[in-house]
Amino acid sequence: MARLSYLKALQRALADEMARDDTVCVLGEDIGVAVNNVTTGLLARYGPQRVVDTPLSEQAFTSFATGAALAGLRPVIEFQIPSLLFLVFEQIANQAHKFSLMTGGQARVPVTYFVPGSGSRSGWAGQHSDHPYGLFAHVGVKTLVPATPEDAYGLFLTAIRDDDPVVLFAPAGSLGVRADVDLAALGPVPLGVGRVHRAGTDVTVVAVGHLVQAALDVAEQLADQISVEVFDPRTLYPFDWAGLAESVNRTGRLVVVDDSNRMCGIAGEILAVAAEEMRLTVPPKRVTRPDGAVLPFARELDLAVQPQADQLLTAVQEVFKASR
Amino acid sequence: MARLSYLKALQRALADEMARDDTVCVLGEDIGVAVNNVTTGLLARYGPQRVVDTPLSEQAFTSFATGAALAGLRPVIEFQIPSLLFLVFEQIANQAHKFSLMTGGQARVPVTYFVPGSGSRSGWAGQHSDHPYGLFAHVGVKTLVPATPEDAYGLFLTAIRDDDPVVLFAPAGSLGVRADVDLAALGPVPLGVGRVHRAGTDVTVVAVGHLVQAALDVAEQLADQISVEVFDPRTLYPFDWAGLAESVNRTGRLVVVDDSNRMCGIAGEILAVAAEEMRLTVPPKRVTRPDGAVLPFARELDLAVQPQADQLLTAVQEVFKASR
Amino acid sequence: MSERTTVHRSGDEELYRTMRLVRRFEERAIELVGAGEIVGGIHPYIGQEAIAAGVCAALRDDDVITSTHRGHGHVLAKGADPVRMLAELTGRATGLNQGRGGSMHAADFGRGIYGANGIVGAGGAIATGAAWAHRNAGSDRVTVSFFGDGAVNQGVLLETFNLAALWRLPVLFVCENNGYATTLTVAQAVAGSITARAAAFGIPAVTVDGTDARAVLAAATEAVERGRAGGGPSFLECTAYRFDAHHTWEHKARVRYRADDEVAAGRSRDPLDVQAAHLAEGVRAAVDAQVEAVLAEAVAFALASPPPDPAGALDHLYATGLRTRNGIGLVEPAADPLHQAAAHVPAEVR
Amino acid sequence: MSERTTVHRSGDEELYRTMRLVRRFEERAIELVGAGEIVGGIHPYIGQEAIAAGVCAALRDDDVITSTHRGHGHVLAKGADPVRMLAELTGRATGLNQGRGGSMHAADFGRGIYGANGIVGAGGAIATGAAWAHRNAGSDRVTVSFFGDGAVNQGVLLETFNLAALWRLPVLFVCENNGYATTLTVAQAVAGSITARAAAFGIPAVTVDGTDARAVLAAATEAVERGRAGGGPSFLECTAYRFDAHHTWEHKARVRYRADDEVAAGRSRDPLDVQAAHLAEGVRAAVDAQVEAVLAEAVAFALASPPPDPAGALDHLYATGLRTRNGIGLVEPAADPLHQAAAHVPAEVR
Ligand SMILES: Cc1ncc(C[n+]2csc(CCOP(=O)(O)OP(=O)(O)O)c2C)c(N)n1
Ligand SMILES: Cc1ncc(C[n+]2csc(CCOP(=O)(O)OP(=O)(O)O)c2C)c(N)n1
Ligand SMILES: [Mg+2]
Ligand SMILES: [Mg+2]
Repeated sequence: MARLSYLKALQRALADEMARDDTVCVLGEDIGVAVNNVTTGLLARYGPQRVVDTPLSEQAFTSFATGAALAGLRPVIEFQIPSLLFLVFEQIANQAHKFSLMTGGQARVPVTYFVPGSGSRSGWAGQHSDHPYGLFAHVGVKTLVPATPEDAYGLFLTAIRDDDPVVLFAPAGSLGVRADVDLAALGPVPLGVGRVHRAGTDVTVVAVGHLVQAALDVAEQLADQISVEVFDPRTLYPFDWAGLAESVNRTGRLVVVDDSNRMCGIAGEILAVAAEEMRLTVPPKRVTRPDGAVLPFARELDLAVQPQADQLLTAVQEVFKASR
Repeated sequence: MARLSYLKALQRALADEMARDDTVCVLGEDIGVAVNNVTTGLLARYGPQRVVDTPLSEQAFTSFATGAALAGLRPVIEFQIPSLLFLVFEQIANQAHKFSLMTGGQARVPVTYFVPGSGSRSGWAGQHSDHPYGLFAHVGVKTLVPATPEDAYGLFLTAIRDDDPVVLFAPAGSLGVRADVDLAALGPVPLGVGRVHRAGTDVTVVAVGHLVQAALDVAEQLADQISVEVFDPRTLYPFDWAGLAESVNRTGRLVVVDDSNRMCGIAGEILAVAAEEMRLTVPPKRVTRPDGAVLPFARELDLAVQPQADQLLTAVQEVFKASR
Repeated sequence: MSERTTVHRSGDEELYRTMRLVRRFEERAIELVGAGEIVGGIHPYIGQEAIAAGVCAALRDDDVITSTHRGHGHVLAKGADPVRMLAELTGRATGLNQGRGGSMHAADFGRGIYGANGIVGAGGAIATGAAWAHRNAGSDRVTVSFFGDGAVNQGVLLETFNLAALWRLPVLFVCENNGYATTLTVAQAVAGSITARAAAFGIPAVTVDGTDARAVLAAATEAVERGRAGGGPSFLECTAYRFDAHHTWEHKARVRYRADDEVAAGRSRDPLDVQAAHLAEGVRAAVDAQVEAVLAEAVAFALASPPPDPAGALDHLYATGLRTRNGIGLVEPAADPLHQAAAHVPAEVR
Repeated sequence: MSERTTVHRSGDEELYRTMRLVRRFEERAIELVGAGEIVGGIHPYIGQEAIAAGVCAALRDDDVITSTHRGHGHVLAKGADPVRMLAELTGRATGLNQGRGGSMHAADFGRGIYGANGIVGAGGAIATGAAWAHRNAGSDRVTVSFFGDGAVNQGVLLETFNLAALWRLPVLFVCENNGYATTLTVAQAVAGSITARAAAFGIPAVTVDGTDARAVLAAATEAVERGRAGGGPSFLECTAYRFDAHHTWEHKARVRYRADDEVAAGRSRDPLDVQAAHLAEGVRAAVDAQVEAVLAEAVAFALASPPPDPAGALDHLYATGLRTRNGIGLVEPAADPLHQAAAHVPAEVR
């Protein structure tokens, strides 16, 4: 067993895929010197043909990757800021995503878009702190949010090997997470298969990304009163509805914690499907960012806008206490 | 009473606001000759200072409008295609939307973005048929989808007068809707106030945009078996949660019909809130586009991907029959 | 010009044949729009045929193009089957895209046609990325990106010029200046000149008469050869006049933005006549008859072809064959058993 | 130069004062980053002071600027109060933006400062739209958009050059070429030249020594006067060297992309020394002492100021005061009773 950090897991996944498959290439800003510590050493090893430091032309290089993918490559793009995905939304949602269907299956666009450090990085304020995974799930681009080092490794592999466009968010709050892992056992993680991090019988908590750790803490804190099951979907789209149903149909109680805007977010979708299809015994709850959230700069305000462990704890208690 | 079409209502609203307030100006492609029949006559009346035919530079002219708004104007932008909103997502979601909070209230950005003809226009295929209102609701930009001529008029007025950025979708399926209206009584429609088009006691159907007509048809068809209440939110964000609760708490049964992608769409949000806060007696349902939908070209396929009246009818019947 | 690049389409007769095919294809398509057989209308290419014909005649079969909303000319000139192309426009299962794309997305990856595109300016970066992939794979293939005068105001295309120049990629940017972006004139929309925009990035940029197929072929050949030899990108502005509507909706809802005498003057120089002047006696009529036969077959085939099965409406949504929920929340099996195998995998790169 | 435009900041002493203020502000801010008082770090402007000082000295108080992620210099040179600016950086309720914006969004609309911006290239179109609004309102105000060399590769900025040129708007584009976009050199990122990009749109474009405040002021004055007189946009490339890190995170996580001798050479021409050479004996020391006092006050004020009340975290989310749901689904009342009235309404236009 080796101690692996989430960030190192991303680094290792990319390096392993580049070694395994020479159609894998990586594009992005400042990836040559690896400012985000994911592309470390790759330029020296693979040269500028496969490791491309790009000018600040996100739209062009995103569709450039689409073209390279159509011609047979598997590009990976690193974005420095989550909101840069807003800037290339046309290129991903309207171009890359639509090629397969619109061409009647002639084309495929295996590009991975990844953001190392999504969500709030304290003090980066309104334009650098978004968590826009729900936007991609809505338009139907495969959307992955790993919460652990193993899953960071495995889902990055899966993303690169997938024949469709895939967006991978690595939350800023997860990059430092460490785990003891068997390096030899690391491998691809399938899409649409969630993971129960902690089994429980009273309340199902669905947590996304870095909030998985918060959910585990809350579960531990409540252990003597409430038996909390912590479900990590790992891939938001496609979503493991069957896996979630198995849990919710047992517990009958559901709380979702999600660091994205409330309105039309993934937490709402989960509640909706639970209401439609699962055996809820009491009304479910969600803890999210506010509607339309813009993260204010000052630390006190920034924190006040992110979902908090104590809010989750209260929500779990309320759902547990609610009468059937 | 006069016969007013939805399209003419939009035209009239814009003309009235330009006459009333000389800070209102309009920008867009081919608006001088009014290819979309909304800006008809405005160039001749107000000249190129207030009616600006723009080059195909959507990103620049969208933020240009932000700058003009910061300097005191109330720009309205016409977009020819719904997916052009993907292209300017950065400019709306990351710039215009965030100015007020990030500047601590120093700035306001009263810009209206409007799409005459959103959703499918048969035969326009994958890149011209989106209904991306959920994206704006998620990031928190005020999002309006009028369903009737009066509301098209009133909500366009409200959008233009609002001090925040507002996106207004005029579904292609609504443009031809006509109604007898008292022209003198036309006026602004408040944000966050839904409208019950048909009262009922058994099932609440929430319908968005052009699907309001479909919902009314279904209600009529079912009239002798099921008493259907048709609720039109009119503004998706902010949403009239109180108005909806009033209806759902009475009927206990809910079906949502929405012409946007299922995953993380507005229909999911409505089901989620109903599950959290309203007295549902049976599981709710929604009829939407599929997950990740791309509209195929051929008419048969295009129609198969849009929500259909018969699907709504079945859903209403199922919800009605479901046991408590 | 190397032997491999001297393709069969570059002779005077073949240039004319391509142009005639495109012209008559468009005329038949406009009829089918009127008859309700083509839903959603088209953006006719009439008047610009010499550009697609001349540029594509400079290309090899394995070269790649990206096209636009006004794409029929490019797709046909690059060698797509007009029969399957018309089946696509009429939304048939036998169409190039199995009826999933229509006029604005017609593609034929087997012939290097990476698709028409509904978003102005969107093809440039895609073309440039493909050129990069080919170059890195050691291939000497060249990519051409067609776009209109309106596209030179799109940021992503301007960004792309920089990438292509910086990395000296084998891509030819072909700007078809037909005087208008819908109703906006070039003078109203373009500060400076069109070629200056490319030249600013160090890309060799010239203007040619886009109604003269020979002139277009010559200029394109020079640019393509430069790209093939590692000389980097080129830019060609081809001037022409759009004879017909921006889009067939104009046929019903007339919008006034071009004076009648301007239109008459524009139409007076017909690129087909320009090219036919180079043909020997009798050749024009013979070619015209051949084209007529092809189109008669195309129309008959298209109209006799079955529409796609609605049960397969979501086929190909994902290249992997992933099925997600339909509009009532169910996951349906794929109607098309081939959905997993259909993707085109370029042999040269993989 | 008209009388109204000869502002108090344009003399040699005032140019130096502005530069010194910016320099010491940045140095104190870097200390506060190290001390944990400024969260999230800053992009220091050190080495580029002559650009902000020179350009803003050519402006009137009612002229408008947009700024960048590296914006402290612009904001201070345009006249924002350094005391409230530092309070903003330290996230206090007394800050320019009430602690809501921080380093990358500092704004002071009352002084025509439409804000720093976290997205590279985003300010240009905003500035140009403001210039249009002013022009249409009959005002002779001019707008300046500052951006870095990295921004000339952003599509939206290139699109904006076209709009500004087409409509002859009173906007001055100031490109601060400090040699790098984070770790990428201009040579790696820019095909052709920076000024050629603006020139392609017909915008007069010149390069000046951005370490010489007098030279910058002269060039900016010419451009601003042209804009004011209805002569349309201008473009100024100002060359300088970034003395410090791209962002203060580099102070901890050293990334190697500039050779030590390059850095030493770059730092050897200090714009403050260049400007100080024009001052009479004793003036430099006197100004330095004044600046020191201002900054001492600023630090003391900032650190003594209260942080914002978390109950008001969502204040100003909507200019209308609309309150929507918080993260647990409740609608909270506004903590700030002023939230409806605070928006800045420019008198001249409305
Ligand atoms: C980015 C974008 N903006 C607007 C449109 C709507 N639109 C379709 S074609 C067109 C005009 C294009 O003009 P040009 O590039 O000159 O090509 P042409 O139609 O003349 O062939 C417009 C505005 C679009 N499809 N994409
Ligand atoms: C559109 C965009 N892409 C990337 C970034 C991340 N980023 C912030 S500053 C910067 C470099 C900017 O370089 P330049 O424009 O030369 O300004 P400088 O930092 O040198 O002042 C980058 C890549 C961003 N903020 N916005
Ligand atoms: Mg054109
Ligand atoms: Mg720089």
